Amino acid sequence: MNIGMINLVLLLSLPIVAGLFLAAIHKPGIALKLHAGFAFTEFLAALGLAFSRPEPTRLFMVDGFTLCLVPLTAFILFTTAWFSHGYLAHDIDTGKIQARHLRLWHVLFQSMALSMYAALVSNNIGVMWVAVEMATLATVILVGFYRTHAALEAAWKYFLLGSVGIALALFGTILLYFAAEPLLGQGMNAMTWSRIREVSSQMDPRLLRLAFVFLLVGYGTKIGFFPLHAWLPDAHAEAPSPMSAALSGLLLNIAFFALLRGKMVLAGNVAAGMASSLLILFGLVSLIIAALMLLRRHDLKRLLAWSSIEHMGIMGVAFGIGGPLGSFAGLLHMIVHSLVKSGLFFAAGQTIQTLGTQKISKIRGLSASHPRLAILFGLAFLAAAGLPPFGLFTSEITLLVAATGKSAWLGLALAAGLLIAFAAIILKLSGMLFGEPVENPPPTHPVAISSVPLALHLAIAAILGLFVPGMLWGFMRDAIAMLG
Amino acid sequence: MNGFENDMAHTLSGVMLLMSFLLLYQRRIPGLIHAFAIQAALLGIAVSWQAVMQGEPHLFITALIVLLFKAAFIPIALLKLIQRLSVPQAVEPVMAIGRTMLFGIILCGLSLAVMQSSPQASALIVNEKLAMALAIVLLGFLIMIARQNAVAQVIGFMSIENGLVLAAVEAKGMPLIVEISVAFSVLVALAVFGLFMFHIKDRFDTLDTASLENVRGEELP
Amino acid sequence: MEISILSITLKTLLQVLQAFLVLAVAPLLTGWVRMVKARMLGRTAPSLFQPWRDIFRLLRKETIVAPSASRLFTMAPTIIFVTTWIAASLVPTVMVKLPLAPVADIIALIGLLGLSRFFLVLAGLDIGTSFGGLGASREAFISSLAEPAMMLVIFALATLAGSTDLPTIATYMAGSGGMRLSLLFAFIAFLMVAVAENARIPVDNPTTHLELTMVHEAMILEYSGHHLALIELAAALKLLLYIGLAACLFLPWGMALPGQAFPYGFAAWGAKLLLGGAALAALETGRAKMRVFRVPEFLGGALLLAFIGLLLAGV
Amino acid sequence: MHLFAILFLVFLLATISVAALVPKWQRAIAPFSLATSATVFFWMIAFLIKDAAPQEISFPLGIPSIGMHFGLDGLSAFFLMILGLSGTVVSIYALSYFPHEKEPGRILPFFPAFIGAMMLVPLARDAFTFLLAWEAMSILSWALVMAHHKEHGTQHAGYVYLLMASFGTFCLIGAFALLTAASGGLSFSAMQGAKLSFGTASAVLVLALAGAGSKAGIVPLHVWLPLAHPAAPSPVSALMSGVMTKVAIYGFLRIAFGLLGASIWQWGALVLVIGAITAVLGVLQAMLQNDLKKLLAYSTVENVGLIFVGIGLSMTFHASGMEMAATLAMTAALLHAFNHSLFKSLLFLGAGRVLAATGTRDLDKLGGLMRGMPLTAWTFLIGAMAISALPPLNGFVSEWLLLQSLLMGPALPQALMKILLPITIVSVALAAALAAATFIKAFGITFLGRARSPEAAAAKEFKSPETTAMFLLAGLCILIGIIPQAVLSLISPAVSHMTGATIQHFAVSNLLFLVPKAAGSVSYSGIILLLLLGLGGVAAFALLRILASNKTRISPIWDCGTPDNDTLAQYTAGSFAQPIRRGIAAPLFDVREMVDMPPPSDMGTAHFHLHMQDLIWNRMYAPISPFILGLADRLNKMQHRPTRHYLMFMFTTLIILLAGIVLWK
Repeated sequence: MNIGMINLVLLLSLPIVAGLFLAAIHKPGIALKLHAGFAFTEFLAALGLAFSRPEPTRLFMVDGFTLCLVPLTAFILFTTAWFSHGYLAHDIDTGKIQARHLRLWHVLFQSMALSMYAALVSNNIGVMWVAVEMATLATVILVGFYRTHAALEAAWKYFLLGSVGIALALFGTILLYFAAEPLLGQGMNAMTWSRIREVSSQMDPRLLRLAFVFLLVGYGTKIGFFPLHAWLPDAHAEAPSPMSAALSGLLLNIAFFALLRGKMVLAGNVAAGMASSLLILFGLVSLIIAALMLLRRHDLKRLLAWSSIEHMGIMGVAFGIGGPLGSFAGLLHMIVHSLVKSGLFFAAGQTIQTLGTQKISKIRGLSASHPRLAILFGLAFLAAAGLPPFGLFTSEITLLVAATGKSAWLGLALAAGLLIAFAAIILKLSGMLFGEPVENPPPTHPVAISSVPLALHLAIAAILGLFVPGMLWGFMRDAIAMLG
Repeated sequence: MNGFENDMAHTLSGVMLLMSFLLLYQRRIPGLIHAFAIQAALLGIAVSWQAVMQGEPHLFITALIVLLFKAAFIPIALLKLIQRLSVPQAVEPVMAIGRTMLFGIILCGLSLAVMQSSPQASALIVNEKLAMALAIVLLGFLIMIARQNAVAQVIGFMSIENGLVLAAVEAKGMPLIVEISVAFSVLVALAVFGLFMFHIKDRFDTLDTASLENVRGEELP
Repeated sequence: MEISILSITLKTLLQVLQAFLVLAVAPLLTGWVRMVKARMLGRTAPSLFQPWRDIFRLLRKETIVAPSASRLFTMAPTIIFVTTWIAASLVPTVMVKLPLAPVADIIALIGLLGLSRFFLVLAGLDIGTSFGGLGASREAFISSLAEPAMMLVIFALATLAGSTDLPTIATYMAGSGGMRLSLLFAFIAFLMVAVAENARIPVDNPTTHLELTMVHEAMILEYSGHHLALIELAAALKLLLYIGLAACLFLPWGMALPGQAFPYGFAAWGAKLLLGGAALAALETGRAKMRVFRVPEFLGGALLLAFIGLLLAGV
Repeated sequence: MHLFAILFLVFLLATISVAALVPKWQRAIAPFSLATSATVFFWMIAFLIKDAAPQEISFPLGIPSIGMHFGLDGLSAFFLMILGLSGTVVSIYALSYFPHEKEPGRILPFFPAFIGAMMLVPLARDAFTFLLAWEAMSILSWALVMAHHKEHGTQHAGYVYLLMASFGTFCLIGAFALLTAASGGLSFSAMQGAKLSFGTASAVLVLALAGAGSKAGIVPLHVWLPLAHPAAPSPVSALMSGVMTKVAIYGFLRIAFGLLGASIWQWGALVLVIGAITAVLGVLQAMLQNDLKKLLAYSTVENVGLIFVGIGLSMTFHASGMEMAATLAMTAALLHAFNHSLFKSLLFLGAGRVLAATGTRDLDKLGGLMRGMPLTAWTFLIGAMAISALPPLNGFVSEWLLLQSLLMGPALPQALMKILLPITIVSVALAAALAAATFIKAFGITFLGRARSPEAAAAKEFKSPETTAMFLLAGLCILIGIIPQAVLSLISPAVSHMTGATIQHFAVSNLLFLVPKAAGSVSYSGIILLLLLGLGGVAAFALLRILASNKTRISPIWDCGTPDNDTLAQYTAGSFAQPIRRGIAAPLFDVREMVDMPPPSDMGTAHFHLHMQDLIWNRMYAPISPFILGLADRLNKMQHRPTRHYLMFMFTTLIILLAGIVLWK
């Protein structure tokens, strides 16, 4: 067992240990701190994985694409845990959640973490599906955690749509097996992703197309592509903010990751063309519709949720275009969007607790009333709007160049979508940051949320916009080569 | 694998598809539940048949789960739920039954067409089975959207799952089926649990899903 | 340029002479116009030297300044006078090539006049009276139409002559220029602009103080004494400049080319001034002043003619 | 390596903003940006005078497979020189301006970074770096515009600005993307060799014109400019109007000449026409403004139009093989760009002082400031004269050069140009004349006459770095006006980079005379002209001494015998503009004036109604927002549906895709 394997085992077992351990801790203060500590150890394990990775097995594999996302996921889970320290404490103070439910929270949170890690390191399309399904289950309950009528309803909607999506993805997975089985023989080989990819050029393109359609509609529901997106705004708006952050920043990525594993299989096949076209189509439609919908949002968290749909659309186009530029843009966008969007939800959570409202019309003049919060809040929004120096700027420019290179009309449509989205985000941001502040009742309990997680996210997003470290670039190159 | 074994599997799938149509046809909730139970039982038999045919004993576990959980436990639980709520037992069809049936037939045609378009040299029959599984999945989906009733929706969902399990067991030698079906059962359980939670906890007096959708979007400013 | 002290001194002297020549002649020209006008109306004409007398009278008088006047108000007359004077002395009169011709071409000349007007209009605004503002506003309006028209005339000429250098144009016109349709249009436009720029009937009336019709006079209402003298002198210089410009640009015959003796030049220049003045007087006698808001049509006409001239010149 | 040091400086400038977070260090911001800007300025002067060889450098940053490339050549250095100079002067102004700003925390962090970002643009040598700097420049200036966020209209201004900036950036991205698609690289050196079809190249040019032009303020993409420039704090307005528009012009030149080679005359014609329209509409709008800073902003639009006229001419000449004319036109354009950066900064700084002293930019509340603020007034006057293109100041020189290059137009072979040139000439002449009228109004109404409000009457000024900055600029306006030849050697490296020649190739200007074309053809000497004016002044003074009585008496206003002591009886900004509004602007702005007179016996007041609309805004921009919002509203209905419908969406999607598979070949 080499070090890589130890890292992998650690990564997958730590959440279990943490979940079991935290299930036994009754005191919220300690539990919240411990939770952050556990998340940090997971992050360390994930980092370790980046430095020494195990040999692929039939169940697990760590490649460049995995490593683009594993440390990121672990990092965001860690910062989310850090953020929830202050956030949930305030929720307990104000009675929005009960202290005894915190144990459930931690268990579910860790099982979500586990399933996400499992999905990322899986080398088996079945395991990956199970992992994504588990993640869905855990998050459904977390989304409904406030148990208000709205929250339960959002959770139910999420559950229903997500389950159907998951079911369709399973059908796609089975079809993939069907396509691989004649070449790789019955049994585990035909479900081992790395093996499937090796023989993909000889697979029946029609069966692959069919499989991809199911994967696209299935995982696409979890990604939030329009018109499969309906659960997403509700779930993000009603979930506790740390959960919204994890949903937008991580879970969507995981679903995208699963879909892209499918696309990588197709990359070597003549069916690749259809996969690319469909991704571009879904991406573009999602982008443009979400951009328009952003204009009419009145709720801060729904705004952010729609912005996630928009960004997923951008990634869809990027990965659909593919090639060195397109895939790079997609990967960078994926990474930075996770950081920025989860950061934005941190900022939103803090704002909502401070002002006691999540209605955009009630948030005004933040830069005058809460200057320190406003700086980070504004920066996060600007980052999400794709302004420099944050990484989304880099990825969007690269993408636009790649898109225009493919077809000038595609570039034009993309630019139109991006411009509308930009207009909407800035319109809302400007109203929230500037002008005379609205008189909101002061919070009944002090809000003690650390700004460090958000600042960290923004700093990394900014660095990635200007400089992609050599190691990450190495991982990305692997992934780009596979994405085709 | 000889002809008879295939024919048997084929027949079972065919009957399951028929049950899907029956599900579409039901106007009353108990009827719906009964039809589903039968479909689940048929699935259990089909899985067992595959277990025998492929010589894969672990498939029996799947069969057992299907039979116990879906063909027995869930239908009973649902029937109890309905009795306790004593709500009107009619399914509120959003789409006229006849039209739904017609649409279902089109869906069957579509699944056949999709599968025919991929004639893998070795496995024409497999394709046909897959087509039936796909048709069951699509019909389950159709139930979910054509009936505005929470029980009907859950049953539609479970019917989708039946199709999936059928497809999975028919894939020769597909590993992890057990794990997948267990995972799926959890989903189903959660669905039923969700139903209970909503309808018993809040004492709704109807199963019309419209009551689940008060807070559909966001409030205006 | 030859570096010889003698030639430099000679040239400087020549230029200084030219400057004082135009200064001396300008009020006489104004007097001449008034004389001809009076004759045409059947009145007894004032002396040719009356403008000079007026100027000296004003110089001797006490200067009155309003309390709200700023430094600009007292400086403006000098600036207006000096710029107009310099501009006027840069226009070739008796000979084509003045020593200082390379300093300013015709565009720069128009620029100098613009500078003078800039201060004139500002002076009109300075005291803060309604009449001053009225005059300033109208003057700004008139000049913003007249200047483009003037520029087009210049371009029409320059396109033909290949340069905006005054001697070059004059030489060209005296030589191969001759009659061209484009020049006719340009000339008419030039005359219209000249009338407007000099505040003459039918655009403005230099002798009126009727409130609603004043333009130029309204701006200088508050001036008196030596301020007014300078402004009157500048107005006279401007008239001379325009008639001189017309003579130099459109009717350069008789001017002394480089190397030629210039007695004939003198005669030709004098004749042209007399003729121009008489023509102006005739025009002013024959026509009535138009309403202020008819002026854009008038100047628009000039602009159009100049434009046609330019089109014809370019093709 | 020089370039590296410059980059380091610029980087320092861009990151010093962190210091502004520490209150104690805030005071160091302005001196720091002063020092760095001045260093860049002198460095660039040295670079340009030496006509040093271009330099390039690249770093493994940005997009990893491409990296970030930087470079310095004549064109970049010239614009960096402008940036350095304005940065220096505005920083001097800021030394005493920032301390009395209400919320310095909203300006200080962004101020040096803004200068730094602008400096980065000319240094960029690949599309990514260029766009990064460009967008950073936009966003930082937006932050600065939002500094006075509570003032009415600022939010709208900032929003429109950022949107238009973003639009421009997208256009530029499109231009670069097309170039990249043809050349396979994002770096400028790769793009230069790209083989483009006429259609693609023209698309690139139009996109570049729209992208850079929207930032520069060409009509009809200028709408943000008169909103945003005035809303910013005055030193920032000075930077935005004075130099950010120049950076935009640099961007256009870099693409049109540097990357495309400006090889097609139709492009020049397009730029020429747009420039002419911009100049006339800009100045007309300026004339009609009652807000001092808005007036200045619109005048920026006009000047940008003039610069684009020069560029368009140069492109046309260049494409037609007329190198001398192309060089002359480009020299005129660049000189005007430089000049405009000087006098527009000067005017905005002056407006800033007026605003600070009186609290208003409304011309109808100003007046008579020459008494209380003579230093500001005189420097402002010089700026106003320079921008009105009056000799012997610098504005005249550049317009003179522009007219001289226009005069070479008849030699162009294209038939279209025969009609475009006269139109351009009319436009340029009209713009120049109207500019003079506009600045008479700006200066006259603000500084002359009697105070129209108590604040204006009480306005005072003190000597401070602010006046120093304004004197510096005014001095430069005069200096360049009288010896423009000195600046030519700074412009030549930039011009030769584009047209392959400098005007010194064709005719040698000496210390006294500016000779733009062949020797002996036409010349201008600002210094002798100034000398003559001085001599004439001395002569006049002497004559007055000898001949005049020189007795002066202060006495009440005469005003034709009907003096009105009410200061409101003075001409206002609106009434000053009335003849032009009626006579020239009426059809373009749908001007309608109505007077409600009371009935004959009624002693009540009469009311004057002025109806005026910006047709460009109302026809082009105003409909966009309802259209998009209408679309959004229609889509929004999808939000409020039962879950079943959402399932139906999924189902339909799936069915359509399956059907698609069946039909897929």
